[in-house]
Amino acid sequence: MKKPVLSLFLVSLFVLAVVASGCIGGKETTPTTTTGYAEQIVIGVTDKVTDLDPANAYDFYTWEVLNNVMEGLVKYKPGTLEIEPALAEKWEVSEDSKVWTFYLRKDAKFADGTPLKAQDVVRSIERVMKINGDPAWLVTDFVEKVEAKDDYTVVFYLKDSISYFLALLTTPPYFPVHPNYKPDAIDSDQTAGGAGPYKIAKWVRDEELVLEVNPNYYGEKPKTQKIIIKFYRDASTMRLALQNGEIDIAWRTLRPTDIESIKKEGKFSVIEVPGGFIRYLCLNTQKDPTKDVKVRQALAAAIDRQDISNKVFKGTVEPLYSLIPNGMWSHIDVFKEKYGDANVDLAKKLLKEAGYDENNPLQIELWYTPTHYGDTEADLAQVLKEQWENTGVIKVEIKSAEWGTYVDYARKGQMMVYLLGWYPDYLDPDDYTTPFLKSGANKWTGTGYSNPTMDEILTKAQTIVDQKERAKFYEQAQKILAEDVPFIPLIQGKLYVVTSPKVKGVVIGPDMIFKYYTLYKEA
Amino acid sequence: MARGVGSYIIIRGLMIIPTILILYTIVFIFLRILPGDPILAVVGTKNIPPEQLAHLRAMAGLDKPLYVQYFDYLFRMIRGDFGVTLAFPQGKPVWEYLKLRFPATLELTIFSFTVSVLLGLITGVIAAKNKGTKIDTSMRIYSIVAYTLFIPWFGMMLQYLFGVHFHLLPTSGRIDPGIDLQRITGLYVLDSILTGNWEAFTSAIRHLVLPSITLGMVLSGAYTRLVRNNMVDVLSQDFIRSYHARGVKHWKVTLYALKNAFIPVITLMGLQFAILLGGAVLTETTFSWPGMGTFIVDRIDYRDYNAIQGAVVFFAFFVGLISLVVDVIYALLDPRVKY
Amino acid sequence: MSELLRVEHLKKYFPVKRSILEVLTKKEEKFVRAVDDISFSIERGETLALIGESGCGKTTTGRVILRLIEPTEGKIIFDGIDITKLGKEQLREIRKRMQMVFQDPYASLSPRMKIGDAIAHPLLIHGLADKEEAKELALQMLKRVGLTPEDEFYNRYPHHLSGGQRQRVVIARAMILKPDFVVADEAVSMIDVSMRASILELLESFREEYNLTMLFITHDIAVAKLIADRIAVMYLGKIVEIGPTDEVLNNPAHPYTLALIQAVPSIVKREKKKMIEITGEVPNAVNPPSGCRFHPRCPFADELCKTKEPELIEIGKNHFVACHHPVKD
Amino acid sequence: MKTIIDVKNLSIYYYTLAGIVRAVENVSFSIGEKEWVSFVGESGSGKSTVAYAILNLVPSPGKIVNGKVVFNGKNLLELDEEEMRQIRGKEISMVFQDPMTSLDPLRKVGDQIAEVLIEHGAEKEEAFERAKELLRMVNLPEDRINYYPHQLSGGQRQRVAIAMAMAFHPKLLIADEPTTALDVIVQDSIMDLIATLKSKGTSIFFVTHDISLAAERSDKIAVMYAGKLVEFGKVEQILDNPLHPYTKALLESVPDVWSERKVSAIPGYPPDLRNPPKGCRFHPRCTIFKIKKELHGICNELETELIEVEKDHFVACHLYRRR
Amino acid sequence: MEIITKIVHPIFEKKPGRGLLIFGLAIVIIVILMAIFAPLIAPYDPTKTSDDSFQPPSAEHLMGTNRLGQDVFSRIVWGSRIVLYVVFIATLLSMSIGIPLGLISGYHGGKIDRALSIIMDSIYAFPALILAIVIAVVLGPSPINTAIAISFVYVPTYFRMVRGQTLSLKEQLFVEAARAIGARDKEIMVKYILPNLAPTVLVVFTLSVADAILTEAGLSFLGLSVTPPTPDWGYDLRVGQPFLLDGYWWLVFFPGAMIMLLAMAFALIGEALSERISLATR
Repeated sequence: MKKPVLSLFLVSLFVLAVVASGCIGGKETTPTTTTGYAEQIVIGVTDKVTDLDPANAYDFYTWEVLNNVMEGLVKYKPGTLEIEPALAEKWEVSEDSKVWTFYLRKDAKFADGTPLKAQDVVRSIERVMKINGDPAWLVTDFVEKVEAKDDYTVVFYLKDSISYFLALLTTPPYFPVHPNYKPDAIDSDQTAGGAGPYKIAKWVRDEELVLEVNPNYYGEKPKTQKIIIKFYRDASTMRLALQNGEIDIAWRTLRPTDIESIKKEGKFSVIEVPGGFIRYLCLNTQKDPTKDVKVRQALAAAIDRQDISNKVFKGTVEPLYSLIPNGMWSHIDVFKEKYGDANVDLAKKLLKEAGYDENNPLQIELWYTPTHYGDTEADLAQVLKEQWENTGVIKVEIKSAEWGTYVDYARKGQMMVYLLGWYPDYLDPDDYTTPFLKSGANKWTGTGYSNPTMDEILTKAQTIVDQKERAKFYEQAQKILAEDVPFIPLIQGKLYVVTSPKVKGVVIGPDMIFKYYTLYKEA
Repeated sequence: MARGVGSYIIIRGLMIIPTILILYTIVFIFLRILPGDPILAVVGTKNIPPEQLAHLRAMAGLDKPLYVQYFDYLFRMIRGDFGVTLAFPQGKPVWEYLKLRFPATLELTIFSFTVSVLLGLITGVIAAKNKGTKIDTSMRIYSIVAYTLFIPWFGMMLQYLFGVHFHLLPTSGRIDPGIDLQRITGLYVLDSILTGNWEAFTSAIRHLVLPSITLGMVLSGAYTRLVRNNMVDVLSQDFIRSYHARGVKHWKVTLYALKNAFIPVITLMGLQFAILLGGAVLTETTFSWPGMGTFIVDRIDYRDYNAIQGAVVFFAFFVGLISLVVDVIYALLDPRVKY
Repeated sequence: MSELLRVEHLKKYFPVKRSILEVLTKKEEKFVRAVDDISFSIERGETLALIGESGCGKTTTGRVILRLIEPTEGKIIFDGIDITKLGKEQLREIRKRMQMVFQDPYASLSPRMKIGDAIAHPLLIHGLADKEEAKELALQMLKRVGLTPEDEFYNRYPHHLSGGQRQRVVIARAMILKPDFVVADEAVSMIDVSMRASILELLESFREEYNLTMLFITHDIAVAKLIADRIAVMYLGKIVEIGPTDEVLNNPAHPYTLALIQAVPSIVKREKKKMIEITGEVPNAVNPPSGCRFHPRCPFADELCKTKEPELIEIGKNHFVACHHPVKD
Repeated sequence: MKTIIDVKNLSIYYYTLAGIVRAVENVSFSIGEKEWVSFVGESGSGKSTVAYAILNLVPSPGKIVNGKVVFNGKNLLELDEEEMRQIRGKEISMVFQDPMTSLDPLRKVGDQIAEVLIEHGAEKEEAFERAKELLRMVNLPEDRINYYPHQLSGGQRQRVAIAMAMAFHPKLLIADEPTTALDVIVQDSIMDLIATLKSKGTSIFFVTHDISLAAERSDKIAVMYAGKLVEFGKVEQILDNPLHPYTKALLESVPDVWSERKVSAIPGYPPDLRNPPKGCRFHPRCTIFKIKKELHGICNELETELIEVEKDHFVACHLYRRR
Repeated sequence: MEIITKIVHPIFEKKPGRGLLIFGLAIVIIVILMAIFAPLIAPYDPTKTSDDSFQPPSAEHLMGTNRLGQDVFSRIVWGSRIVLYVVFIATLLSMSIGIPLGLISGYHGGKIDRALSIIMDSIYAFPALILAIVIAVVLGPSPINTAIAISFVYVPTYFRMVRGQTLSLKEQLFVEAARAIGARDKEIMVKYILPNLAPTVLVVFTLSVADAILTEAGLSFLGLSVTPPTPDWGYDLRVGQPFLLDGYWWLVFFPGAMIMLLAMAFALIGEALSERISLATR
């Protein structure tokens, strides 16, 4: 008697609510242009645009947006690692590769029609150096000064010979910005942008970003007039929105399991893009018990990367056996060669040598941070714990800290074994080795790793221009890495773009940046 | 009389100040006693040299002694300045964020509040009128069940049912993408009415349905209970019986009873509003609602001191304001209250 | 007979609660003059009844005398000691000798304390007995006040008892210390008519046994007549008339006393002539009327009454009245 | 004398969770025109419940299980809600015990008075004029119509309540302990007011626990004990020649300013009405029953009946059964 | 002791709310037993992963398996430990701070009372969950820290209730009577006021436990309560949420149902108790 009354009441309440809202009605139709393409495409993301100022933005998703509303002197050809001219038509390099001269296109204009000249480039770069924000080091570490020879000629004077300077030039700190940007302060909500294919039409922080075609763009006009980016707090609401038809594209980042089941369902196209994003364990080389290289090696040996990929990531990632990602030149599977996967016997042997056995097991504290790398992180920690404990000689305690604390602990070297991840700043083996393995440069990792041989190899690799020569040094470095084990590479991420079947033209290169201007949606 | 009310409001308003100070102090202390700071959270795993780190810290004013930081921020607040964000993005006025996020929460709270009060009144009066019967028991069980509904769970069920399964209502966000709505107050429903944008209006309302039912339903339990008990109480009082004895019509007596029963409910409303804002965190999380709750949760991850302090103080101020309004309404409605 | 208690110029003013606004605007603090300069004394073994309407200050007087609330001014001399000057511990000592029976038997017992424990507790507080002895004495006391079987009653809680039974418990608790002096505040007014007599009888029996001195506070003149040796009539914080019971009841001198007596319904004297007509209600004690406080309601009031406050003057043996125009037969 | 109201065999039970309380059992009486009848008894004797039953307002969980209330030839208990409403406040009005709670605290006194008039057909302006007039009649200044109840003293509120009761010159006024919460002098003036009402032709049903108060102005007194009417008669009959042992004991227990006799309590306690004693409900406390052995087996077995012992003097006691 | 027997004894007496009380108590007792005998009841190691992920409920896995192939039923059983542990520690902590402070503050009044009242009112008026989140994040995830965070926001609840009750009890005649017989302040507080607070404290206790269960679940839903693989209902609900879309309802249904059932059980007990108390005082 009691229950029916109650449930009847509840049900009728919902019915009322739904009928009421149903009567009000929703909108379904998207306006189309005469070209036969939909006028707008809605992209959902769980990332955030932090700062529309390239002088301060230093996260992947914001860089992606900046790449769509701005352009540098050079850019990657969509879908490749090949560098092609952008705002600069051509360039020259001095003998010692210390002086780089760029010749700008004469038809480059900002979104509001203001012509873009060499002085704008110089102003923008000097602005980055002056503000000295988070990503400023990408300029300040390399560039001595920059000059405008005339309205269309820019000259960079570098501190050292840098073989990969063009790769650096593709990063947002080098993008020329509209004169509206405050000259000496961070301008987070500035929507004037640069000279990219799109311009920002509307910007409501953490809610939506509307991009419209830049009418003054020198190049080919994008097929889609309007790109709307919706910001979601988490993957599940984004997925709901996708299935609800609220968004056309679900981009960064759905969960592995979402990808798996969307694939199974088959209603959406799932586009897979290899990514340069790597995950690895840091081992503290200064503190007991991971101070002992044998312990570190044992930990490396006991890991089963395939199991991790299957259980935690449902096969949406690749196992990684080196810090240099798969597919990048000079990569070798050093850890696979040296330890293999789930090599419990080897791990036990090494631990025995280090003085641990079943009665005196190795006690490990494994740290992770719960939100920064998405919610698979806790599962990753659980599976690692299980793999290590399978040896019977290791006991693992899992600990976690919020990102702000976590980074502090890491920098101070207070954690024993901890999970971190790396998005490259520029696509070169150097960016996957020097920050980790070179004394001083790797201070932020908190592993305290230092090996003079390694330092020497990395310094040499940086200055040599010839790629084959450099590759040899990086191979050497990877072998030492596998021997010393200050880091254990685990997996390499892949990126997934899930789109409604009508959406075409998804092109994402190894730089992992989604260029919206190739997108179109069939009406 | 009018002047009395005026000064009452002012003095009652002044009492919000200690509340704000206390909460600011608590939050300040909790944020600083433990490791981690916003600069590191931003820099994260990037390869930034220590000098650059120190520079960034100094820029944010984090190199100063704690008491200086405490009073600096306090004096800023007095001038109405909540400082700038310290992480992701840095240097953006916290006030800008509050202006952006707060209306979202306010809109959600207002609708949820309405849902909860209406539900509570209806169920409470039904229960009281049928005191001691099975209907009464059902309503009481409803109040307990509603009170113990776990917001994310309930929200998910609604999302699944009305969003995914029946495809009736949007499950997240505040408005359909691509609808161009001029932002005036930040309350989308209000803005769309002000600008006569009916497409935006329906869209905003549709987005509000599920979250406000979730939150409103959970909070209605307390009202059901209180309205019922007050109503039972009032109905048993002599003056109700004497209304009947004087031959006053039945429905009128019910109305008078309701008015009397409603007065204590007003007091609850002030307190409920605080709970409502708390519940909004979970609701906002579940429905991807870009409000204050999610803002605070996000900012905490980055140890964004200024943003958290600012948000908490702002919240405290708002809660104080609501309880002030409630008190004033109470004083105006109940002739027995003196001010 | 000797004097046991003397009250001199006793005053108790309660500050009127001011709103925050009033405090901030420094609005003058106001007082309710609950007891405004009263003096009287009670002989050993005597019962004085304090009568008056609600709000006249009679209950406050009782509580101030036991220093349950602090007097604003004046002396309370108990057996030669001015108890207004006593410290906390000394006061506790003297409380062994001064007890109180409260009006509301429902509220004056802790609902969570067994009645036996409630009766025994005073002994334990004052260290007059150990637990066993206290229990024994409490059992005896229960029997003495007629709550038998006593061992069964000992373990009951107040809500199991009727009002009359509870009042017996309250009396037992007050009497277990064998006090010299008891303030009985409306001790029977909340008890059903049919029970009142038995409670009065019980009090009377203790009075005889212990040679109790009693201040009996009541609004019911009929009850006062039954139990009191003398009667004091209070009006708005003042004693307006005081004298031997029969004298006051038969020859009331103050118009107010007269009005009060006339208003009391009686079975014996059903048809009564109105000799005095008083109007209105008791004024506010915050701003009492000038002169004689009764003058706005008094049919005999003249200019003198409005300006000059009358003092208590003796008009018969031990019969005092504070009136410029006392009623004469 | 014309009978205004005739109550027959009224029984009212309270269906509480702890059991059925037989609050009123088989009570019959009648009130004549311009007659003041006082119902006297201890708390819980059922006197107030009878009062409520006349207006069919017995509070839940009470239920009238039996009986008739005949007024103007109609059984009030059988009227529908609207018919009853027309009688309430117009032909029969009621004044409650606690003036502090019997007025709506949120509404002005004037609104509440005027409402009675409006509810029974008066125009608004006329109603407010009449409200002022009524206030004057109960010796309150007119401006009190703009006061809220909390601004008035207890006595003043009771005057307001009486003013409302007087609105239509009711045939019957039910007054449920209207002076219990008031001081003697105020009590006296309220009693005077009720007496004025009576002089204008209203019969009074007066409930009190204080028999001396009943003694003063009543024409008849009805004594109730444990839900039963034990004695009913003219004032002189009851007070000067009480028949029922309970009435006698009650009279002896009341202190009186003008009497020199000693008071004595009634032994024992009133019974629990969930489980009333068999036979006469007073027998466990009855001194005569204790002394007279021959009554054993009668008083504690047989129900009592109200019998007219002399003209207008009824008593329910086995001592008078055979006469 | 007497209070306990007084409360326990009449549970089965036929009084209003008996059904609610028995139902609530039954659930609470079942969950407590579940927590105590978790190793015996749970058929699997709750942290053991397997390749059998997303198995629907079956005889083998009563409540199915989750994304890592862990047995949901075992996790539910073990999860009861965390909830009870956190909630009881939190409630005890807040009671042992809130009650004495409230008692002293209410009884003695004065400046300390005013200061404490302002502080407690401020905390009370602020959205509890948000404050708990701030504290929980700062302290880091562990059951004891969660308990501290929760207890912090419930201290004012007890304080206010005890202070308010003390203020009104202080004015009660029986307290004055106690002073009249010469009782000291301490004796009055302990022997006269405290026992009379007990019933209300009990009701507030059950209700605040119900509330704390939801707060704990809320915190762990936001990932602030425990570190995996520790089984915890709120956390399991959170990680199960995304799979609702795939029809793996058991991942969300069971943890959510347990949270609400347990909270409801306490709320029912509180409701029944408060009804009895209001009956007893009437």
